[in-house]
Amino acid sequence: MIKIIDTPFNPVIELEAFTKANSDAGAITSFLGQVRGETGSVHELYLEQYPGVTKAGIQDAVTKANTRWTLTGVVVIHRTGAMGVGEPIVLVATAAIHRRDAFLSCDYLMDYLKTEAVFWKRQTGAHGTKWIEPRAEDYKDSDRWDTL
Amino acid sequence: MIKIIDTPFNPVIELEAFTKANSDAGAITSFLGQVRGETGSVHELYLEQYPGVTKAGIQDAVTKANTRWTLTGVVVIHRTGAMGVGEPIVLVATAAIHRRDAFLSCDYLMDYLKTEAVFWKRQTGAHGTKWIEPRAEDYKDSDRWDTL
Amino acid sequence: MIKILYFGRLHESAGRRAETMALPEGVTTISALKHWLNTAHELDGALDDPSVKTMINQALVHADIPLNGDEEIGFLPPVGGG
Amino acid sequence: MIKILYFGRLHESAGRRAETMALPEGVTTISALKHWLNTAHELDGALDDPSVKTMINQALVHADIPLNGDEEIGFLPPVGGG
Repeated sequence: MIKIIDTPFNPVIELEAFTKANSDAGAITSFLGQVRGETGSVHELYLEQYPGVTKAGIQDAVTKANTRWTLTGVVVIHRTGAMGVGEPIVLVATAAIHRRDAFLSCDYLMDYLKTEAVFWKRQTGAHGTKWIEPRAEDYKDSDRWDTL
Repeated sequence: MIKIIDTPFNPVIELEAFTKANSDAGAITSFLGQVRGETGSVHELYLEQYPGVTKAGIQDAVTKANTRWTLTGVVVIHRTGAMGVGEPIVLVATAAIHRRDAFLSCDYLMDYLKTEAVFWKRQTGAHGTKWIEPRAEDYKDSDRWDTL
Repeated sequence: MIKILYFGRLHESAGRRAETMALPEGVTTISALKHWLNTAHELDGALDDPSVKTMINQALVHADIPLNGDEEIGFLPPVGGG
Repeated sequence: MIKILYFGRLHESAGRRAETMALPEGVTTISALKHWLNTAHELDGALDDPSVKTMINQALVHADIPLNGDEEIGFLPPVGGG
């Protein structure tokens, strides 16, 4: 299930539903990304999507993950709009029979979401407002998967 | 925080507390292990610890994780005693400023818990009761960390 | 009517997130439309920047495609993930 | 008194998880105790199996350590994680 929403979500409630739906999975890995304070300098993160295109890209990454690993369930929830420090941005959870499949697929999907997903990101902080470009470090993470 | 308990725990409630305590972390990775049905053949999993020794070993792994990665929080909850199919066995959650630190430390701790932790495991299923030896696959996972 | 969408920093440059219009007179291809919009919105050539991708009906285009006048056209600065 | 703990499959072989006893007469080291227990509980040498580790006061021992008679002694089959 893929949800892109412009209002706050509760990651714990989402994980509870996912865990219930995958109670026979054996292994569930989740990742929660929250807005970081960056030593107090960030006040707001704003994310913009291209409705349709952004979701299709995530769906494609989920399909690739399902092809590469044996999964019993995947959930991706991604916020858009304006978020304050500490607010959830993204939740990815993967369920599998085997632990490695759950870990690797969750890691893979997060790399996609943090580097290639169709989002534009604007940060407002003590030094004003700026659009954020991808970090070289994120590209390196994503490159890891080409050699698997 | 490390808890070894012989009664069922609710991973969602534990994760909620952990998430609240780490709301400025940026990245939270969690892994939940549940008793697998193995196509209906397992009825019960029984885990035995050596009180004191088992926890000291986990504490040592957590200390190593804290040395290797920059973490803002770690929680390990491990069941002992008799568990039915679908019951939570283990929950590990790690919080960090950066995504890679959260993923790698959670993966590392799970490898420790699944291969080296001081537990004895007895499985009861359609074919009777047997004590489980470590799988070669698990040792391979654990070996990965020696080369990092 | 064509629908034009400006994403990320482009919506600030263009002063709008979206606009709907008939194809301007004499504009029959995507490259001609980009040229027209660069001028009309004083974008200083931003739409021609090689880092800006163009989608027609939500599919990336690289060549100079003819337009019917009923397309959804998106202009995408580099995406950086969420 | 010494406290002896049998873990995993050993508690089934020994028919008990734990026992408390005075050091048997003539038994002054861990290897002598293992020999005595193997016989007393008909363990068929299970405690001497190289895969079985011995802990004295929760620390692994490899050598033949003298016993005071007040230790906690654990016999641990191979651990397999949780």
